[in-house]
Order: sequence, then C-alpha cells, then structure tokens
Amino acid sequence: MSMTTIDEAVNERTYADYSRPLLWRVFMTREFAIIALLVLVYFYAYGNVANFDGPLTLYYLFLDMAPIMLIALPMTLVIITGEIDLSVASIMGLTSVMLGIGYHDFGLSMPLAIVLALVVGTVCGAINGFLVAYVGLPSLAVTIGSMALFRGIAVGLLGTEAITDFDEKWTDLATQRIGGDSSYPVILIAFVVLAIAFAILLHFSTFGRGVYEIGLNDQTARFTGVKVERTKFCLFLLAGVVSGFAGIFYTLRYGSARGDNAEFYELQVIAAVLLGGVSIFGGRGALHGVIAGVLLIGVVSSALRLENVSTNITNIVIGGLLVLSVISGSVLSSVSNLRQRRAARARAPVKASHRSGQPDDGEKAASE
Amino acid sequence: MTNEARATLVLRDVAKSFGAVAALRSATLVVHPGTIHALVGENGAGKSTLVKIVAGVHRRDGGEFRFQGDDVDFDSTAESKAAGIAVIYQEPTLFPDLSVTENIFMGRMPHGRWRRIDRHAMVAEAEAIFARLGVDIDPRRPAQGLSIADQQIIEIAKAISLDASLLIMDEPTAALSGVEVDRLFAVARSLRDEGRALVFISHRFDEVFELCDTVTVLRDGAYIDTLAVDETSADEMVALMVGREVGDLYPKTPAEFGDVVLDVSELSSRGVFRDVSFQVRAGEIVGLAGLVGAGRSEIARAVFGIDSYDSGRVRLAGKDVPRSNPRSAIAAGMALVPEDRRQQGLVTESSVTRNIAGVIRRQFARAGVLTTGMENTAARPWASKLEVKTGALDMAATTMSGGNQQKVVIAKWLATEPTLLIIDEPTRGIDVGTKAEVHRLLSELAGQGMAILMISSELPEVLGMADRVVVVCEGEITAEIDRSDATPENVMHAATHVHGHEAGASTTDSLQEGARA
Amino acid sequence: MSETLVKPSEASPLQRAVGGALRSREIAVFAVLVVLIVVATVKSNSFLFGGDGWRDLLVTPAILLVLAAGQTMVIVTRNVDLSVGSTLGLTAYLTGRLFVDQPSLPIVVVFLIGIAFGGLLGLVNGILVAGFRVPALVITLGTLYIYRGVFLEWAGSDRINPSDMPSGFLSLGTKQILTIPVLTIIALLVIAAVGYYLHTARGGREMYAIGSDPDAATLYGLAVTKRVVWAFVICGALAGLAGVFYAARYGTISSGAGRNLELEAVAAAVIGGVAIFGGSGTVWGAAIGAFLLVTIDRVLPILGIPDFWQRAVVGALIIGAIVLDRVLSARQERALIEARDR
Amino acid sequence: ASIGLTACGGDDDGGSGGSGGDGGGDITFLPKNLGNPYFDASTTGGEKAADEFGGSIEEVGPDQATPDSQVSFINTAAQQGVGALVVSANDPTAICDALNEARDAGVKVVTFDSDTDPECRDVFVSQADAEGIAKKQVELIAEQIGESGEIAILSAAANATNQNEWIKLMEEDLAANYPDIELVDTVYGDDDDQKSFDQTAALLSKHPNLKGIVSPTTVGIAAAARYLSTSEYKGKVALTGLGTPNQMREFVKDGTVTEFALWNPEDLGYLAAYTANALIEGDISGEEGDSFEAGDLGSYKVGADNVVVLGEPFVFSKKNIDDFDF
Ligand SMILES: Nc1ncnc2c1ncn2[C@@H]1O[C@H](COP(=O)(O)OP(=O)(O)OP(=O)(O)O)[C@@H](O)[C@H]1O
Ligand SMILES: Nc1ncnc2c1ncn2[C@@H]1O[C@H](COP(=O)(O)OP(=O)(O)OP(=O)(O)O)[C@@H](O)[C@H]1O
Ligand SMILES: [Mg+2]
Ligand SMILES: [Mg+2]
Repeated sequence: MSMTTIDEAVNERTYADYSRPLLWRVFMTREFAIIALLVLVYFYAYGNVANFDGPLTLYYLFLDMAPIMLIALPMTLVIITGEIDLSVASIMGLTSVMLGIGYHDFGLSMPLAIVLALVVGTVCGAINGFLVAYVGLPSLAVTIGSMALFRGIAVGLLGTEAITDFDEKWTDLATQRIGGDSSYPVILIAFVVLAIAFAILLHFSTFGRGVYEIGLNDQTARFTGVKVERTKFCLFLLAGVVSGFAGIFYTLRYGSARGDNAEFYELQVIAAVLLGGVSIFGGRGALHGVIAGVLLIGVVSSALRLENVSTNITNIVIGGLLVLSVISGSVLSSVSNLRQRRAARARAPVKASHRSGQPDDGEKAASE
Repeated sequence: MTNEARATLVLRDVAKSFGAVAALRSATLVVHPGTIHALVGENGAGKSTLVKIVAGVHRRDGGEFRFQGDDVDFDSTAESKAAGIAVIYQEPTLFPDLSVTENIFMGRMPHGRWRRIDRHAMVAEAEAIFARLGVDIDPRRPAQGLSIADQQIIEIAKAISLDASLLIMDEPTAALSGVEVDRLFAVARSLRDEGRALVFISHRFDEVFELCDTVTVLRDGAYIDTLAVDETSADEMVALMVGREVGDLYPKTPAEFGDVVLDVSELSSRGVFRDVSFQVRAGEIVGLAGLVGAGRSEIARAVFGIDSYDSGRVRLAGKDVPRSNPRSAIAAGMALVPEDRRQQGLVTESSVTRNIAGVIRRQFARAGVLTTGMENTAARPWASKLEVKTGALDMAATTMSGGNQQKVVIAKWLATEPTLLIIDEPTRGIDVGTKAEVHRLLSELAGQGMAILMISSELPEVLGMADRVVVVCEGEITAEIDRSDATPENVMHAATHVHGHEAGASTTDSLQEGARA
Repeated sequence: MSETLVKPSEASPLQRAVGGALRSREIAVFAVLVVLIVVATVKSNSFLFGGDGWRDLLVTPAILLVLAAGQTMVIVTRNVDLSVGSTLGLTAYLTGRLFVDQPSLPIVVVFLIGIAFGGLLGLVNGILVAGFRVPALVITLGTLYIYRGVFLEWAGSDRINPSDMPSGFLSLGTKQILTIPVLTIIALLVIAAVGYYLHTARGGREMYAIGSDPDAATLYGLAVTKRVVWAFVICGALAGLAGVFYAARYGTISSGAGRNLELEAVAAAVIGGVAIFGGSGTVWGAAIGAFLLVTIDRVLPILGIPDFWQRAVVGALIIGAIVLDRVLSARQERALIEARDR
Repeated sequence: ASIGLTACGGDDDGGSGGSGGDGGGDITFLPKNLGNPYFDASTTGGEKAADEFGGSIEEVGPDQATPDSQVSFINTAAQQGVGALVVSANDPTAICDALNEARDAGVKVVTFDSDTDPECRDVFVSQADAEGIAKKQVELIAEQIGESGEIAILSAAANATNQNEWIKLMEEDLAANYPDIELVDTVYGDDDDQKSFDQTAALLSKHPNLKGIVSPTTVGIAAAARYLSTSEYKGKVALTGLGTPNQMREFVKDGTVTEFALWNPEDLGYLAAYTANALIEGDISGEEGDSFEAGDLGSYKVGADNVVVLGEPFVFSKKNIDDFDF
C-alpha cells in the first residue's frame, strides 16, 4: 500500500507498451475495414467490370477525386476537433473565380494569379476560423452562412461569364501524367506531399495530439496547455488554403473559371471523411482511413459508371455506405456492451428470489 | 423480518461495476417509512452509485432491490418516478434554456383542455414550494445563470413536488447557506411526519446528527453497518467509514519553508472573487478551505490561466505570470491537478501514455514531431513512480478506477517537474488506501521543496495536511490560519462568514458548532 | 420565449417590455423584413400593390415556411435533418404520379398521402438517429443521397406537366381567400400548430428539454427516443406537405425539385434565432427567417442588385444573425454576473 | 464470375453490332442532364435511327447540368471505347480536353443542340442555324406585341453556349430592325422549374410595363407560361420562345401563349445518330463538303465549321399543336 518515494521507484513496475498484439491493432480497426472494403471492391471491379482494367481508369479516377482527396485532408482534422466546415466547395468556387479574374481581368501572370487565389482561399479560411475559434460560434451554423457568402461572391463577381482563356501550359499541367504516360496524374504528387504533411501533423506531432484532445475533451485540452482557439483557427485556415489549391486545380483541369464551379462538393468531402471512420463528434479517426474512404467512393462511382449505371444508383450506394458505416459502429458497441452486462450478471446473478430469509443486520439498529 | 417487510426500500448485496471499476461490491440499505436515513461514506464509497441504481439511472449487476415490498428493476428514471421515488442528484441537472417552473415539472407537466400545459397551475405550485422552502426565486426565469445554491434549491423543489413516498437527497446541502439548510430540514421533517421515507447523504456529521434517525455506513462499495443516530458518535462513524485509525490518513511530515514561490495579490474577477491575496512558499502546503461554491476552484483556475481575471497579479518565483495563458503558467513552473478528473484532468478515452505525456510532450518532441514510442518512453517512468495500476500503456483511462485515474493525472503534472503544484480536491472519489498514498506523496513533495496549494472540501484533509489554511467564503478570503491554530471551529466559522455580514443567519453558528471529526 | 434574465424587481415593467422586445431575435428579424418590403415597395410600387405583388409576396415563402417549421422541431431536439429537400422532391413527384395513375383520387387524399409518405421517410431518419444513437448530421446526409437517388431513379426523365394534374389542384397554387393565398394559409396554420405544440404541449416542452441537455433529459426519465423520432416524423411529414405544395405551385415536377432546399431550411431557422445546438428558439422566428430569406431573393433585383449577388447577401445575413445572437447572449451573461456580485 | 461473363458478353455484342473494329457502332448519348424531356425526345430519335442502321444507343448523363459532371461521363465513354459520343455541351471549354482525349482514344465526337469549341469535336449537328433561331423568335415576339414596347429574356444557365449566342443575335436583330422594342432585362432560370418560375414572377414585378417575354429554353418557357397563366398578366404579357408541344399545349389552348417555335428534337437526335454512324463507318470524315444519308430525313451535307444543320425551326400554334407528341 505504501508509496515509494519518487526517486527510488523507477523499476518497481514495468508496463507493456500495448495491450493487444500488433496484428490485432492493425486489423481490428475501422480504418482497416474501409481499406479492406476498398481492396475488395477494386479487385471485384477489376475482374468483373468491363474496361475497368483499362489504362484510363485510374487516371480519370485520380483526376476526378483529386479535389475531394485534397480537401478531405484538412477536413479530417477539422472534424476530429469536433467542428465542421461546409464552406469548402464555395471556397473552391471563389478561388476559381479569383484565378480567372486575376489572370484575365487584372492581367497577372499565372503564378501571381495562383498566389492571389491562394490568398483568397486563406482569407476565407481565416474568416471561418475567426468566427468559430475566437468568437466561439457553432461551426455548422457559421459555415452554412459562409458557404452562401463565398459562393455568392464568386457568382456575383463573374456573373454569367466563364473565363476560359488560360495559358495552355498551365491547363495541360493539371491533367499531365507523371512520367508522361503513366496512369497517375501529376496532381497526385501534390496530394502525396500534402498527405504526408498532414499525416505527420495529425499523427506524429504535438499539434496533432492536441487536435485529438480537443475533440475528445476540450476542457482537459485547455488545462493541459493546448491552445484550443489557435488550433481550431489554424485548421480552418488550412481548410481554406487547401480548398483554394483544389479550386485552382479544378479551374485548370477544366480550363474554365466559373462561379458555380465545384458546387455541392462539400457534402461529398464530408461523406468521404465520415466513411473513412472519422467520428462526427470528434476525437476519433485517422488519415489512412479517410484516404481509403475517398478512393472507395471514387472506385464505386467509376465502376458503376462503366457499367452505365446511373448516377442516382451511385448516390444511393454512397448514401447507404455512409449510413451503414455509422450504424455499424453503434450496433457493434451496443452488442459488446450487452455481452459485457450479461457476463457481469452471470458472475453475480440478481437475487430476485431472495426474500427476507436471514436475520437482517441492516435492521438491528433501525429505530422505530 | 417483519420489520423488513414493512420497509419502503430494501437493497441487499447490490453490486455495480463500470468497466474495471467496481463502484459497489455488496451494498445494503434498508429504509423504513417515517424515518430519515443517513447514508455516509467517504468520497467514492459508492453512495451516489447506489442512489442512481434506486433511481433507475444505472442497472445493478447483482443483488436484491425491493421497493414497498415488491422486487423491482427499474429500467429508466421514469419508472422509478412513477413508482414514487424522488431523487435529488449530487450534481444539479437542469435544463438551462427552460424556465424554473418547467424544470420542476418537466416530464409530468399538468395539462388542461386541448392537452395544453397548465402554466398557471405550475407557477402557482412552484411558488408554493418556494414559499415553503422560504426562498425567493422567480419561477418564470430561465434556469440559465442560476447560482449553484439556487440550482440545488430547484432540485429540492423538484423532488418535493413529486409527492413521493421515498425521497433521496444526495448531498443537498453542500452548496446551501444556513437558513436554507434550516428550511430544508423543516420540510424534510414534515415529510417524515407524513410517513414518508427519506435518505439523506451528507459529509457534514452535524447535519446527520441534527436531522437523521438512522445511519448506514458504506466503505469501498460495501456495506459496513447500520446504527441508530442517538446511539453513536461522530468518532465511531468515522472509524467505520475509514476502517482504521484516522491518524494514518494524514502522514504529515514537517518541512522547511523556503522563499515565496507563488504570490497572488489583489486578484479580482467580477462576480466570482474579490481582492484575493495570499502566498505559498517553497516546501509549504497551503490549504484553501471553504464551502462548495465559495470560489476556490475559480481562484485556482485564474491563477493557472484557464480563466481570465479583471485585476490583480500573479507572480511565480518573482516573475509575473501572464493572464489567461495556461501554457506560460506551465512554462513558468506551475501545475494544476483540477477538481473534475473526468472533465478537466483526463482525456478519458485516450491512453495512459497520451494522458501522462500530455503536458511534457512539447518538451521531448523534436521540432514538434513525436511518435508513440517516444511518448511511451517519456510516460513509463512516471506511471511507474506513481504505481499506476494498468495492464499496458495503451489502455484507455476509462478502464481504470478513480484512484488510478487520479494517479495518472498527478503523474501527468509531476512529469512537468513543477515548482508549484496546485491540487484541487486531491482525493475526491478515491479509495482510502490511495488517499493515504496521495497524502504521503504531497507531504514528500513538499519535503523536497515543492510549493503546494491544496484545495479541499474535506476539513480533516485540510487540517491534517496544510501548513497554513486560507479560508474562502463567497469569493473573499476571510481568514488565514496557521496549522497550529487551525481548528474545525475557526475554519468553519470563517468559511461561513464574510467580513461584516454573515453568509447565513445566526443559526449557522449553532449548526457549525457541532463541528466535524 | 424571450424572458429577461435579470431579477424582475430591478427594472420597471415598461423597461422590461422594451428591453425584451429589443433583445428578441424574432422582432429584430421581423423589423428587417418590414424594412425590406417597404424599401422594395418605394422603389417599385408593383412589388406590393401591383397585380400579383401582394399574392406573390405571401405565396412564394409558403414552401420554405413549412420546411422551416419542421426543421425547427428537429433542431430544437439538438438534431438536424438534411434530407428534407430530397423528401420534398420525392413527395412532389409522388403527388404528380398519383394524379397521373389515379386520376379519380380526391385532392384531400393526395395531400394526406403526401404527408404520410413524407412522415414515413422522416420515420426512417428518426429510427436511424434515435434508435441507433448516431449523429443526425451523418444519417440525414446519407438519406439525402439515398432519397434523391431513389427519386431520380424512379422519375428518370419522366416529368410531370401541369396538364397531368387536375386544374382544381393546380389552382390551389394561386387561389386566394380574402386576398391571402391558400397555400400561405395552410403554411400559417402549420406554423401555428407546430408553434402551439412546441410552446404549450408537454411533448413540445420535452423536446426543448431534450435539446437543452440530453443527459439531463435521460435523468428526468423523458422518453428521449420517442420524442426525437416524432420530431423527425413531423419534419418529414411537413417536407411531404411542402412537396405537395411544390406540385401545386409549380405544376412541373422534374428531377431538380427540392434540390438544396435543406440548407435553406436550416438557414431560415438559424436566422430566426433557433439555436443550432438545440433547446431554444421558436417556430415563429424560423417562419420569419424563411419569409426573410425568400423575400430577399425577390427584393434584391428590384433594388438593382443583380441576382448573382443574392446568395452573398443571404450568407452575410446568416453570419450576421449568429454573431448578433452571440453578442446578445454575452450581454445577458454579463448582466447576470453583475447581478450576482451585488 | 457469371457477372463477369455477362459483362464481357455485352462487350462482344457491341463488337458484332458495329462494322469497323472494336466496339464500333456503340453510340453514347450524353445530354446536358437527365430528366429533361427535350433530351428524352432526342434520345428517342437516336434510338430510332440506331434501330434502322443496326447500332446501339446508350444514354448516360449527370443529374445536374454542370460541366464537371459531364466530364466524367466523357471519360467513361473513352474508357469503354465506344464508337461515338453524341453530346450536348454544358460548357464550351470545360469539356473540351476530355472530348479531345476521347477522340485520341478513337471515339468519334458529335455535338448536338449545344456546341463546344469547334476544335473539340468532329461534327456539330445544329438544330437550325443560330441566326435562323434568333430571327424566328424576334419575329414571333415582335408580331405578338405589335413591334413596340419592353421585352425581357428568360434564359437557361448563364453559361449555356447556344443560349448566349442566340441572345446576342437577338439583340443585334432587335437593334437593327425593331427600334421600338426595348430589351430591358435578361434573367437566368438555370433550366430549373422553380427558379425559372420565380424569375418570371420577379421580372413582372420589376418591370410593370413589360409587354413580352422570350424564353429560348423549353424549361423556361414552360415555367413562365405556368406563372403567366395563373396571374393577371395572362393574355396581356406575350410569351414566346422555344418549347415542346406537350409542355405548352395547355397554355396555347388557354391563350397564355399564341405561338412558339422549336425544331423537332426527335429529328435532331435522329440526325445526330446518323451523323455519328456515318463517322464510325468512315462514310464521312466530318470535313466541310462531306455528305451522307440520314434515313427518313434524306441527305445532309456538312457545312462550314463542320456543322450539319437540321433545318428551319418550326412554329407551333393552336392550329397545329395537336399534331405533335413530344
Ligand atoms: N459512470 C461511471 N463510470 C465509471 N466509474 C464510475 C461512474 N460513476 C461512478 N464511478 C466510480 O464509482 C465509484 C463510486 O462513485 P460514487 O459517485 O458512487 O461515490 P460517492 O460515494 O457518491 O462519492 P462522493 O462522496 O464523492 O459523492 C468511484 O470510484 C467512481 O469513480
Ligand atoms: N454553472 C454555474 N452557473 C452559475 N454559477 C456558477 C456555476 N458554477 C459555479 N458557479 C458559481 O461560481 C462560484 C464558485 O463555484 P465553485 O463550485 O467552482 O467553487 P469552489 O469553491 O471551487 O467549490 P468546490 O468545493 O466545488 O470546489 C460560486 O459563486 C458559484 O455559485
Ligand atoms: Mg456522490
Ligand atoms: Mg471547486
């Protein structure tokens, strides 16, 4: 019982690092389930969907999913802190327009126009971040508002116009393949770099530990010295920058800057993140799951499109996956709870039949 | 036997575990109509858990539960309410957006024609209950912004309005002033005289002696004994609660005091505390005493930088500590073990490692980058020094007992190797053994020259551990008493008297005079 | 719902009334609405007085009014329903199909079927959310996709044209009683009913309690699951009603029907002072918010602001509304703390 | 495995249906969006043509008329290696690269209804030449309002290529030939029923003196007609433009609309399918001067800019509307 003094006890107790074997830790996770599903669907499609094995499939899949993959990275962090950003697609639209205006109307060079667009994306993120982190407003409500605001500015600025006269060099860059003829567009390089950066940020940095702590218990995080406001602000800022980058890619890929570019992408991004195993309440999730979630959506849509199945069915499948993915978690945990309770009861059966059989020691002093 | 058949409530050998924590092992409680039954036990003895089982919040894992002669097994609080059980929970549970009246009648609002709720009838009844309790609360105002005491009163009003045959009160008086307590007791007695059964939980023995007929003692989730209040003494009750000599619990070793480490001067925060000044020296344990709600935790939070303050200054080892910036307080050498372990101390769903390394990770990370391996390496010695009982470092804190969780929190803060340790309710909800360990640890740390500011609502703990007692009442410091001069009487007196006027009425004196063990 | 928080004795009744009114979100939003209408009318007489001006002013918001009422109910319980737009589309199409396939059905029956069908979709949401205790945002995002997918798959390129529906039904879209359009009257009745329920029925007050503090609601023994399921059912049913409205008003139902209305419904509630995290706000507020949103859309072109900028104005308005809310509640909090200090 | 077999079987069917090489004869129709009766009619026409020449038609498309969603369908067609893609463009530029990639993959690209930039497609099958369409609509509205007064245009999406070109030509025509007619406003209903409807209402309240509305889009004219028919403006404000007889029948009969124009979208799809087939078969290369047979419609010649023109727009009125069903 007695406690040894602080200085002596170092080797009194030893602790294992992990309670479960490595394989268990790797395979028994939400993330792994999604990755397994992705692999399964991919190989099923590879074997059974005509033309899925063609050289263009992966190329188009990555090109189509690139903006969602990119934005899913910061969105994962935002959702892990328990917040949400619905305005990302509008930021894409606005940066797209700014790129067009910067290049076409202001006559900026392409790199300068890109910088301008990125700055606009950053400012958008900062506005969200300020309102959520420092003013303390609910992010769902704030970003519903800023979603309309940013989109409105984008559409307002460009009106009916579409700016299309971008320099070929740049629009080609957006669709270029790595090494000239592989299945991988160059945007993947940007994605991989960002993914590694975000993975380090989230999983291997003090900042990332703070992100999880804020999502699980922001009071404790504050007591521990995590700068809750600043962290949230930074994440919204990052979401703004990356959305801006995605907006630039989008514009160059289609060679067309329009106010309504990338409309409704926000729900796809969020669906992908949640499908990847991130909890909407915050505190749980990992980037590899999210990337698998995005790719799963990409593979399913691509395969179904190749089968000439309509978008509607694709949407039903994605919606169904989303619902199932949250429900399965809840069902599994309630089943295991139930089992635990049963086990506890079996250990100590409720003595309902026991009736005043023995002398009652609780009674002896009762004054009546 | 016949006696028990007439009992309102019979609980026997009730067991309840939360994951790895066994909150109740074999608890027994028999309550008769027309009596007020005290339930006592240390923090974490399982009193509240027992109450929640009776209320239908938790379901027991095993044991017997009879109410008015019938075997029952409540699935929800609605069922227990319907059966005639009213409960005042330890923590007020109010709906901040709804009016006081609605809070009282929620779930059973009377309605008239067209299923329209009858607001007039509710308000009238609420006013009647408030009149009976002798308090002046506008029944139409929203519950948001009520003081803890007012919230507690509403809990009481809620329970009384239920017209139940069993009324359970889990520490209802913790935040009340003398007059309010008096009124409550008068109401409780009249309910008893109507033939209802009451269960009263309190840490204040004077109240137990004044109000109750019978007392049941719990220790570590197990039944110890049931006594008639007339036939027992406070000393006997304490012996039963603690299970050994009380002296053991407070292994205070005398220490040399060094320089002033913490210097708080004229700290004020509007509506929370005023003109708070005190000092803590190296090697000294300063106890911050007072009633629940006096504002001690708020002072600690302001000093540490969680909350801001309006004026005054905080200095640590002669240097100013910036306001509302916990990270610079930590850098300056402060550590704060907060009062609410689950909400403030731990990320309960996170692993032991991550919790322990939570503060120091910024030190061992290289350019902000770290790995789980580095965290394990950093956390392991501290887990070991505090003898945290856990299977592996990646176990979530949820799986551990309260005492172990508290050790994790202490480990997390000691790992920062602070010069000043602020520890708020160091032993709340932990078992007797661990309690003694924590006390010994504090003593040792002070012996090694650490300055310690200890906030505690347990007078014996304050008296047993502190070198100096600073008493807070309604946000003001009302006394500073040396260890040698400190008695339960003078501390309690200061805790209930603000300068000039009295917090309660004159009856407070007589109430507190009964003093504590 | 906007009671003052300071002790009653501290302000004269007049002060209290004035202060309360000024602090009331509903009144502030209503004032903006009135100003907007006045300005538009000054600018262009016909906005209010000309021809169909009065009618259109009242009838255009009818659909959003109904949706906002349902959404309020769900938000009050600390949930959200993003699937209402899809539900509306699906029901509108069902309505059209009913007229095509069962031309003899009385209009009232079609209304009832629409409501019941919407309620059914809401029930699915409710069971998923409350039954499995999973976040409403995720579930209804999923059903948003699913319901719309089902709708499009079912409707395909099939479009319901005005000629497919009886003129008696279509005329509901414009018919007026005492110059007030029928659809608006129904919408106002719905608002009144929902408002009455939320304000004066046990179930309504319990919904506020659930949204205010779900854990406490469980401690009180409230039937949380049941109430939340009900909120979703009502919200779905109202979206169904809105679908029937849509059919009557626009006459043409194609795959785009109801797209993106969900966020507008949420926005209307938020502008009207319904707290996104539940527990407070009124359906009157949401109704005024809906009215304001729709009217802004119609007024901006008259004020010479190109309609491209409409959304920006709406966004700014939403953010302004939330910030205002925060400022007001911070002021109240400070007043309370100061009151305690005395 | 069985699914795999059927999928591969489908592939084989395509091969046998066409005459030249892999998958030839497979034609994919990609309208602006699905759920649009105008394109339903054109696809029906395409299917009729395919029956005649023995090809197969697949209709795919996004549920909303946005350019990026069209791109993924173009990509898919390229992956599938279909014989030809018949597309009505949502954006002249945004889908250009994708179309060129498809062409690189051996897919013949025919645009119809709404064109892309000429270098992105092999042939454009035009419903009528743009000038003809613009002139006809101006002529109709001028006649209906007596050649003087305010008019407005209710268009589709702000970026629709064909709409914008027509609007431009209409403006020029008005300026040159109808000095008393003033075009006061152009609004966009995005080919969305509700939006077009509300835009009509807004137009009328904003311009109390409005005498006529031209809506060169089938969704817009139907929504506008529906609004007018229930308002006091019925019969006072003229409405014309491009509409389908089925959608407009009711309004022509109740007097909201007297005359409107359109070509037969079925014929348009029919001609586009024949054009695509001619490209696949190698009968034409798409150059100016090539000519081919288009079934019942007779023989067509590829004009300047590789455009094939269906013919003059047709004017519908009370007298003839019952003769059509699309
Ligand atoms: N929901 C829970 N999950 C896990 N452990 C719990 C839970 N509730 C209580 N416990 C644990 O059960 C034990 C008994 O707690 P309980 O609240 O019943 O004690 P108590 O006697 O009421 O103490 P106090 O005097 O401090 O109120 C404690 O160790 C506590 O940490
Ligand atoms: N939720 C709340 N709403 C309103 N006032 C509160 C609330 N919590 C605390 N207070 C007020 O803040 C002051 C200090 O409360 P608190 O309970 O933290 O004090 P304490 O002395 O630390 O008590 P404890 O013994 O619980 O540590 C009191 O005046 C109390 O009424
Ligand atoms: Mg307790
Ligand atoms: Mg405290």
